[in-house]
Amino acid sequence: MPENKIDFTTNELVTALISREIRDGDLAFVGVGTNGRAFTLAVGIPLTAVRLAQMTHAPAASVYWGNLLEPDLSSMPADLRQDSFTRWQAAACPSDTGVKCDMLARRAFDVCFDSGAQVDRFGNLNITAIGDYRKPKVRLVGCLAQPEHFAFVPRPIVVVDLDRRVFVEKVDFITSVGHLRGGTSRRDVGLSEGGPHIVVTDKAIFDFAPDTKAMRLRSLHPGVGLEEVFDNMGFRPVVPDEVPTTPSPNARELELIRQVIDPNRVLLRV
Amino acid sequence: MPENKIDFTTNELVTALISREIRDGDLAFVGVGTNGRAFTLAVGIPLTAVRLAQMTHAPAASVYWGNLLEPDLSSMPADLRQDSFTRWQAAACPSDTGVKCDMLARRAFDVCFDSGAQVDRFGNLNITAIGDYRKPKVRLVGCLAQPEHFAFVPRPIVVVDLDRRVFVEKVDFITSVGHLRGGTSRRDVGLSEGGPHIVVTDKAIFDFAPDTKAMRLRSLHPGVGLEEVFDNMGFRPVVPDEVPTTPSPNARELELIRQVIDPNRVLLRV
Amino acid sequence: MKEKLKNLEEALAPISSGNTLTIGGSLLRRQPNAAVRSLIRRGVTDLTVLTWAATTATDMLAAAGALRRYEGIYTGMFSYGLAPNFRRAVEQGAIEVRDFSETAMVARFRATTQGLEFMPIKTLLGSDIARHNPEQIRPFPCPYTGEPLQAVAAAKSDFTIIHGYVGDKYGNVQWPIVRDSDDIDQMMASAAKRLIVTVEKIIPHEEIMKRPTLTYIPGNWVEAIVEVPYGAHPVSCDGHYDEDDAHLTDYLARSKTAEGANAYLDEYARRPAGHDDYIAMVGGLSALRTLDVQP
Amino acid sequence: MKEKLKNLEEALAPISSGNTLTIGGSLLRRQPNAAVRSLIRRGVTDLTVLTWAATTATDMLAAAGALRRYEGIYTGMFSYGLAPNFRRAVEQGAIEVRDFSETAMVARFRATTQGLEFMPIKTLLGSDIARHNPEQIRPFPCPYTGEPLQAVAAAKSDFTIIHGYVGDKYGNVQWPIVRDSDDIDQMMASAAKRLIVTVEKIIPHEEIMKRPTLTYIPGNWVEAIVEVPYGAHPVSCDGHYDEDDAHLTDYLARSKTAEGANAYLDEYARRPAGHDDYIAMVGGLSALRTLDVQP
Repeated sequence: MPENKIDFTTNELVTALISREIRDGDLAFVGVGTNGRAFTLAVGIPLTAVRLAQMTHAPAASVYWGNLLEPDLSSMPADLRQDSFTRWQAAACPSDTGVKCDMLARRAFDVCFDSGAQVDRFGNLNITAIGDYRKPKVRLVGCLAQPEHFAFVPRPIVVVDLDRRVFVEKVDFITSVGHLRGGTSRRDVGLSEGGPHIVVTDKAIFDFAPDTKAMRLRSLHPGVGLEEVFDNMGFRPVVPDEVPTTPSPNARELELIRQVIDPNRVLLRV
Repeated sequence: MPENKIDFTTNELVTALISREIRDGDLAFVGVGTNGRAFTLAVGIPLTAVRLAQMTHAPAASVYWGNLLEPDLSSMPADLRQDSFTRWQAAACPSDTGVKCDMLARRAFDVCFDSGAQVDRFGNLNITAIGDYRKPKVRLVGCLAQPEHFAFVPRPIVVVDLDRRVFVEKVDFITSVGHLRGGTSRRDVGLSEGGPHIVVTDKAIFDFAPDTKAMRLRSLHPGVGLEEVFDNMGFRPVVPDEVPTTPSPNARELELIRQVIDPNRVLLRV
Repeated sequence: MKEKLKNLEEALAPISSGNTLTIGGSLLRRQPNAAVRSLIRRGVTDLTVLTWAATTATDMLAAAGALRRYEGIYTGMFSYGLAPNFRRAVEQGAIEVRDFSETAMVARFRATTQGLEFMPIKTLLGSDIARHNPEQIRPFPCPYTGEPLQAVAAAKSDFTIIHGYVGDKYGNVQWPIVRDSDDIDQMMASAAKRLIVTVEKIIPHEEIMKRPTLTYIPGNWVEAIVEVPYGAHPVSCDGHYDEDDAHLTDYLARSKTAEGANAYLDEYARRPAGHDDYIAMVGGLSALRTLDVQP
Repeated sequence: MKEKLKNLEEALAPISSGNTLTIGGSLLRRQPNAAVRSLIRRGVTDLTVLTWAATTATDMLAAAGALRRYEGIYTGMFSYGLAPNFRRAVEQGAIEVRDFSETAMVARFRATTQGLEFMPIKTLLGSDIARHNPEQIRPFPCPYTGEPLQAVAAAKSDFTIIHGYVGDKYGNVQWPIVRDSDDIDQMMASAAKRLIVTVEKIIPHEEIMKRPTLTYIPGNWVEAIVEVPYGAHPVSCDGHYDEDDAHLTDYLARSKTAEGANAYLDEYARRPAGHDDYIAMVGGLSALRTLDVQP
């Protein structure tokens, strides 16, 4: 995310915002991510945010990452090589990743972080294929546990950059069922309450209208206008009468992010 | 079992007989048993028999005992204290006994050994309760994995002493479904082929008639007459025209049992 | 991480009469006997208990008249024979019993672990276990083959009590590399609604973090952890100490009558003020250390 | 116990074109790449492949045109981006793809492990994963609550290939205490019909017997075990060696075109006579040892 005019980056802004969404005792699922900007969105921002929450208001918040339950966020791996992950200290490293799947299915998580190639008006997510599923324009990675996240985790947080190709009217393939076709449609197919809680982007934060379950603008980042948001979306979100500005990180949050959690800008690099 | 007139005990006779039922590569389930004669029947005879098979014709036969897969039968625990079991060396000690349950259910075993308080004409077994289930005359141990044995293992071997209270017309409680009510009744409730293969006692060996699935006399132990068998059973088994004598152990089998496998008469003590 | 270290009475305080408890351990290993003695001392009764291969913990609850209903795969005394008090109570019709085979009980804990109301099995087709329990073992057809299957009901309990080896103050419990794994403690833990773990020893969190693959009960699943040395006595904790043969023999002898068993409970469960008192009663730590095995 | 030690070609000999294979490993860890190169060398094709988080093994099979159908949770190159050859083949419609979520794939292997035709899940209600796969994800009602569930079909394959850490000649495979467990290799092994395991090192059976709790694949489940040092190269074997960044970067660069990928396979899979030749090609053991990590 580009630097803002004010003295924090957009990455820092959304990291602080997400950290305030984390409650004490929350167990958050963080994916293993890929590289570059995708890594920042899927791994860098979430890990930094949870660590920030631990250091401010939620000391008992914790993370499931890879197959590590409660890895030590005070000493994160310095690189993405296997051995750095292998030796990352944690409270538990269960015998297989089925343990994590079961914890998801029995709703043992509170929060999860998801990114994707497409997200639509009702928060359905696509990480599988763009175009026709049988002969796609772009074949993506598949599914991972993202369907589980939306099916079972009470407060999924979607982290993506605002982009017209990403924010589409209807995803080409529903990997993860969000609020499906809105209204009660999610419950009607048998899923429990839940679905995506907020959508965090580089320009604005969204949530979902309680009745229609359509994506709703929750706040605009400092310096971002409505038109800039609309220009970068393939559909028009619900816009409340008053749209507040995304609250800025405070000095202590910025200090912790910059000096303690990510001093070498590994997590929030790009 | 009492000594016979000839130069082997009945325990040795049936141990050798069972060992010849073990085929090379067989995986046999042996229970953890209790003490005294019950230990000999459930644990002592089976372990000795499999070890004898390993040393004669079935080097690749092996055992699942407790939660040990392929424990080293060449150095069996000398006593029944926990630490002797804990330290018994084995090829594998899975993380929980669910692994064994799954192996049973996917028919990974070839043979198992079962003992019980009652067995009936069709080989149904009771280890749960004598009398009315809700207010039993004798409450027994429950079920363990004995229902699984009869449901899933191709060749269960029942090891019990011949006794009118044990061999009953109909068990008070079907813990393990044998051939149910005979004929095709076992298949009719949805169970696969299988059910008890042979019943090994201190006086005779039984199998089951292929058509009616009723218990059938297969052989009489040396010196045992038909009447002695009938007197000790609550029902009349099928008796073929010719009833052979249970084959005696040979010199090598006796030598291995006595000098190598169970020199201190721990396994075949009573 | 949240500190979950409590003393035994605090940890067990939420448990009250009428609750359903899952009790860990198997045969003469890791029965949470100290916790059970504490419940008996407090007079908790009318319990429903779910177990794996149960011995002392369940038999003492039966002796105390605290068992209303039992669901499990086995209750006995392993190499010591049948469970005298459980047997007596069942034969008197005082305990409602539901038997399950191992596959069935495993399926029940797996169902809860996986957030489902049931698991499919085909073990109990035709058995009286199923015939006597149509509420918890229901026939249904395989959605693929149509063949008859049985849906066993998820294991649901208010509390789960497990005795583990060592753990930290955050509730992370680890097993030793050499152990006897013939139980389903981990499965019970993952299926627990409110999980209370007693351990032989609390060790530093830093020690736990060095070998996270040995954590079989993550602190995240735990409500309270309690250090209770010799917490399984008179049975064993594999890798820590062996069963106390003399004590078990005495227990069985006295349990020949209900009065004898009651006197035993008075002496060892009701009268001691707590586990420390109990240890003193059985000869103190020096006596118990004679049961220790090589780690 | 039965000796199951074979060389790689002997062990893989029963696999033929048209088979269904389960392939172990996850992301850049323990992909059975040596085994896959051997299959490509032999020209085995028309395969159906079941995987967990797939990278090199599956992508090389796609590059070789050997994949007819794929069922898995992920195919990519982890921190290196998308899987170029798999992606190209799928976009050309050359591979029949069935996607599953993690819970669904776990359920499929558990079903086979438990001798059942399906496992119930409720993960994929409403998703296009289910909509596109009515054969393997079927709706059915919970026998207890009537709520909608999905029955996912058991994972069935002709062969399962896993790359493990160390094992003995009887096929017992052990994991190290410090490891990355983010995979389902053990589950795949328990569900296997015919299981072929390559390991970094064959160790004496006596060593295995000392710590039986570390055996995650018992020899009893195994058809053949093969010693293949650096058998996962160019990806890592956690606790043994790290991924080969230079080789992976080269692989991805050459995989930008089908021709480039084919030339890569000629050089590293088809032309070498076997794994020893491959090791020589990539610089010999001395070069590979620079990837080693502290055990």
